[in-house]
Amino acid sequence: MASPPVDQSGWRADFPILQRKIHDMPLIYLDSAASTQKPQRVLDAMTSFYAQHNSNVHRGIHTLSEEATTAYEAARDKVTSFINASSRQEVVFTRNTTESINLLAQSWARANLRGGDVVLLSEMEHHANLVPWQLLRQQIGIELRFIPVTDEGRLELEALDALLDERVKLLSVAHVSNVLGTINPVELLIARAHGVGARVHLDAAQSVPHMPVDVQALNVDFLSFSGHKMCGPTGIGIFWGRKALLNAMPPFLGGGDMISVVTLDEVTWADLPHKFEAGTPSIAEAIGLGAAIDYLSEIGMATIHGHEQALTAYALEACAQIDGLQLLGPSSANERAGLLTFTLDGVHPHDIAATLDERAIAIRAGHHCAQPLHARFGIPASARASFYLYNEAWEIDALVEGLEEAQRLYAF
Amino acid sequence: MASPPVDQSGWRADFPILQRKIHDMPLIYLDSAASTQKPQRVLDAMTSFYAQHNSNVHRGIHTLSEEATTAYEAARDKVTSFINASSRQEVVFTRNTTESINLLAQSWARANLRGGDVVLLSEMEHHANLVPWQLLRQQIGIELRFIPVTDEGRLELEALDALLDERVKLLSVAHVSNVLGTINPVELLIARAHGVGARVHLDAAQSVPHMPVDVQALNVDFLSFSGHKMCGPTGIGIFWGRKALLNAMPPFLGGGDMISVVTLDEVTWADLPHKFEAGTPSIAEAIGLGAAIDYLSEIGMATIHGHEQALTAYALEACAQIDGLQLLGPSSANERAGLLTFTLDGVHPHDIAATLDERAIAIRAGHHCAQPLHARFGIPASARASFYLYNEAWEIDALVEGLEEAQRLYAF
Amino acid sequence: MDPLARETIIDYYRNPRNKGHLDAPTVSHEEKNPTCGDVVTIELMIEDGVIQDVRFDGHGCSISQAAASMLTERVMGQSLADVQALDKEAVMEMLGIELGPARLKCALLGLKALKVGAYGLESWDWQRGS
Amino acid sequence: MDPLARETIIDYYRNPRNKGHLDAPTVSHEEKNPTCGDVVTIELMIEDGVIQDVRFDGHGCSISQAAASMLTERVMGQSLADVQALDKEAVMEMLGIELGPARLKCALLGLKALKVGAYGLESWDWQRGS
Ligand SMILES: Cc1ncc(COP(=O)(O)O)c(C=O)c1O
Ligand SMILES: Cc1ncc(COP(=O)(O)O)c(C=O)c1O
Repeated sequence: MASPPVDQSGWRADFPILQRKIHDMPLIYLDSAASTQKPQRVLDAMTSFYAQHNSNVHRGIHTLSEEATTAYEAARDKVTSFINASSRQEVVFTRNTTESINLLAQSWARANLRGGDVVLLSEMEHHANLVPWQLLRQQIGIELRFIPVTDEGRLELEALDALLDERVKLLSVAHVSNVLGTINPVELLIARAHGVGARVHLDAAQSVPHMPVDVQALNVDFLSFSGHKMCGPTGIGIFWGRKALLNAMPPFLGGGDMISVVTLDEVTWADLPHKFEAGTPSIAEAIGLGAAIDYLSEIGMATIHGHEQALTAYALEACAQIDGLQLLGPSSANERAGLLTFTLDGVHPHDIAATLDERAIAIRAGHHCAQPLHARFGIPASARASFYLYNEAWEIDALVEGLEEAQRLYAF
Repeated sequence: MASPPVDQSGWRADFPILQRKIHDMPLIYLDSAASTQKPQRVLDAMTSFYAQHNSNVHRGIHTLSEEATTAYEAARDKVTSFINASSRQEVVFTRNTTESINLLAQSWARANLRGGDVVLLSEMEHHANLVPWQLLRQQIGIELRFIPVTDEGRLELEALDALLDERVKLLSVAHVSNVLGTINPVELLIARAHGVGARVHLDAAQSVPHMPVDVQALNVDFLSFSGHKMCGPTGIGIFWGRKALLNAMPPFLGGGDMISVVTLDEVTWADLPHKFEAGTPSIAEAIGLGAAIDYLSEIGMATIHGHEQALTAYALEACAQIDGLQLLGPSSANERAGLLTFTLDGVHPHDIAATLDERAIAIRAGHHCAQPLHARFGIPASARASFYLYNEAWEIDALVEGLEEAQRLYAF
Repeated sequence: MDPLARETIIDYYRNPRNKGHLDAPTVSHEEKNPTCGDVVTIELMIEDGVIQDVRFDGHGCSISQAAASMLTERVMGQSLADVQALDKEAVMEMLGIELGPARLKCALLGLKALKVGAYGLESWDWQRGS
Repeated sequence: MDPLARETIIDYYRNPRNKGHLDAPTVSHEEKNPTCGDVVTIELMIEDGVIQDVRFDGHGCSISQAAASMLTERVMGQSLADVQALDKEAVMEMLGIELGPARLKCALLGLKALKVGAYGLESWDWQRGS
């Protein structure tokens, strides 16, 4: 068996919830792909904002309002350098990845696409990168195409020749699959899509939190991700786009802060990024996300990715020993992000999750917001264990024991 | 001079930021109409969620996920009874009032209105209740009409005869104006609008936080408000609508959690309220709002309203003594919510706000997201002092002294 | 989970009572939980408002299948009025466990199929089981 | 705010230098801040790339008007190259105060009008004043 990865107990201590006991046992949290835990300093950043500087942002002249505005905009600067955007004006705060993709669909796509134009997705998309396009299809009659997924859980690249033609105006795919764990070959996909003149959006909900992502190096056009999946609070997400594209887009939501001049008859829009931030934004949440980015950056995204890959390799090897465990996705750790989705012959995923919960192990069971992908593999549901910087090898040992117990109890 | 209202120092102590010093003086926060301060227990509710129970909600089987789901849905129950909705399924969590009104415009109105149909607004609307309708006008060619505002800052009800006809499909107005302070006669407006078969939406951003609001007693159809204006966190708002109306509406944003069955070809929607909550919601923020509602309910909304009216009466009388102070809105406290907007002859609102800030007094200067209303009164900007439960009479005394100082410095 | 309750549930899951089909059911109704793929079909033979015979079929997690099986035993020979009185509490009592929001939907799937099949439903509240 | 700096600002606000109009300006440009209604117009008489004469007009808060007035004194007789070098720091130095995000827009309104008028601008960053 691979030797267990280095113990990172220093990081664990940063997360107060990891002191929590479930049924009198220490919590083993293996559900970070759904939402991660938060280090103390993220909670402190929000509490101290509310207890010291709280006020609405923008246009206020009093001290608190200036402090709040400065802190909110500083968080935007942190996001800007975290993904290496070329300008802070390209970074739009939303609620979550889902809202970011709806913004892309309703603003950019609705303005630029016509009936018959094609948006190219894949069979492995999260509902967040599928349903907004289905809504747009109903609204303006675009066509959706899907890159198929191979039995090993990779995108079927050979299919691109047939799928990619001049009618494709946008390719929108997951950078990392939240079910298969596959890290998709996005450089290749971006180059191919640009080759036919299409724009490219990456659903980076599972990549930005776990590995270095550089939007300029990737040469991508749009990118979406969520704060709550990267040590940040709920209620904050990011939509990033190239400035020239954002500038040409109509607004998404209307209201205060996103306008310049308003009369009863006419409106002009504020400059970027404010044009896309209508109403009072998620101020404390942006500040919390800024603190999360500081935290992740200090550790280093390459270090985090390395830690997760070591854990994944260890887990893959351990799971291979379990008879009847069917893994979804590629079998080598270096093509994968830190999550394992599987079924266990004769044991329903709910019963796996319930058995593990009795041992204080939190995993997810269900379709993980990817029903079409589950249909592709002919299963109604699956179980998923997902890792983050605070996980350690002993937790995977406990997972394996729990899975064996579930088999003993339920399989027949 | 009216005797100062009862000292409510008990409430003040609940708000940690009120210990804050600005330029070595105790903060006097008179900007609650922009965003209110938060009591300690709201901060504690969020911190303890993150430190003890944090997880994504819905469909999770492990303990944390069940705890998070239960807490999130309990917050919905609190909102339900706070506004006396007839069902928890009618309460939709959004980011803020602005998003709620965009939801109404893009889902209900876009599906139900045709070119030439009329949405009736007023001249006193916040941009949040104006720009979404201007966007919809561009998109589907509706007509917008505006109830005029009298010189005293009331809605010109005589104009309704001419404005309200069968083409009007929606009346959407502020319950309380964020600039004039006027409490609009919404019972009458609702009855009149229903009389021609129109639906009614209230922008309750400035009413729900400050007075008892009962959606069933009002007989209104839709209602919007923001958590951050009622002791709750940023990043959470409410959209309420009658169940039958919500049921018939198409979704607003697409993604996870708002679906039932998804294939690549087809989607069916989840039941209310989930149909309108796409993606990971603002979980901690909903829980924080729940704690804010508990706090406000224990004091009692009628008590809070009474306290604010006493403060307003006191402030109106004090301001009447200041030569050159021009008040916007009705001059009697009982038609008003707890805010005063004014200009000072010869002193620009920015200079008022800056002078007050040097005395640690926070007020707002500008157009308060109501440019058309300012145009109506022929002024580019104004100054606004707004009150909440934690304000006291001595703060109004300090305000008056500060205004006199601003006159001494700037007026000529 | 209480070990005894779990043992009983697993026993019903592995050795389901009343699983299968009736020759000529008066009513047959299927309910699905798209979240996890659980499926339960309830078949009823109703005479004079009384359930003379009942079967279930389906697949899914232990809770959904055991609860459906226990339910068939419980309603055998009962009147439709008795069925109407069954709710979330009754199902949790049969199972012998408390249930969180997610598993509740599994546990109540059979009850929903039974009620919709037996007398139709205008609306259904997972929190109440009626 | 530093009392001396405030006194100076209020003095420029009440007794503006170079307020008014040129007979035949080479350039005249107006900028507005819709947030608060501040307006500043800058008129320039440029010869051989040098500002021979300058006036401002406008209305608004003390910061916007005083900063515009101080700016006219500063650029009188200077070359366009000198003007290009002026930025947020220069304006704060003239005013003698630090400025938060909201008031910065007031303070830089005149500089924006001057730069757009004198040589046009592709883009404008309030954080830098250029
Ligand atoms: C009357 C009114 N409507 C709408 C809003 C917008 O609220 P939010 O910024 O929270 O969306 C406000 C607050 O600024 C308001 O006062
Ligand atoms: C790949 C992917 N895309 C989108 C989402 C949606 O994220 P959110 O719920 O934060 O909008 C998720 C997370 O659930 C995800 O894993």
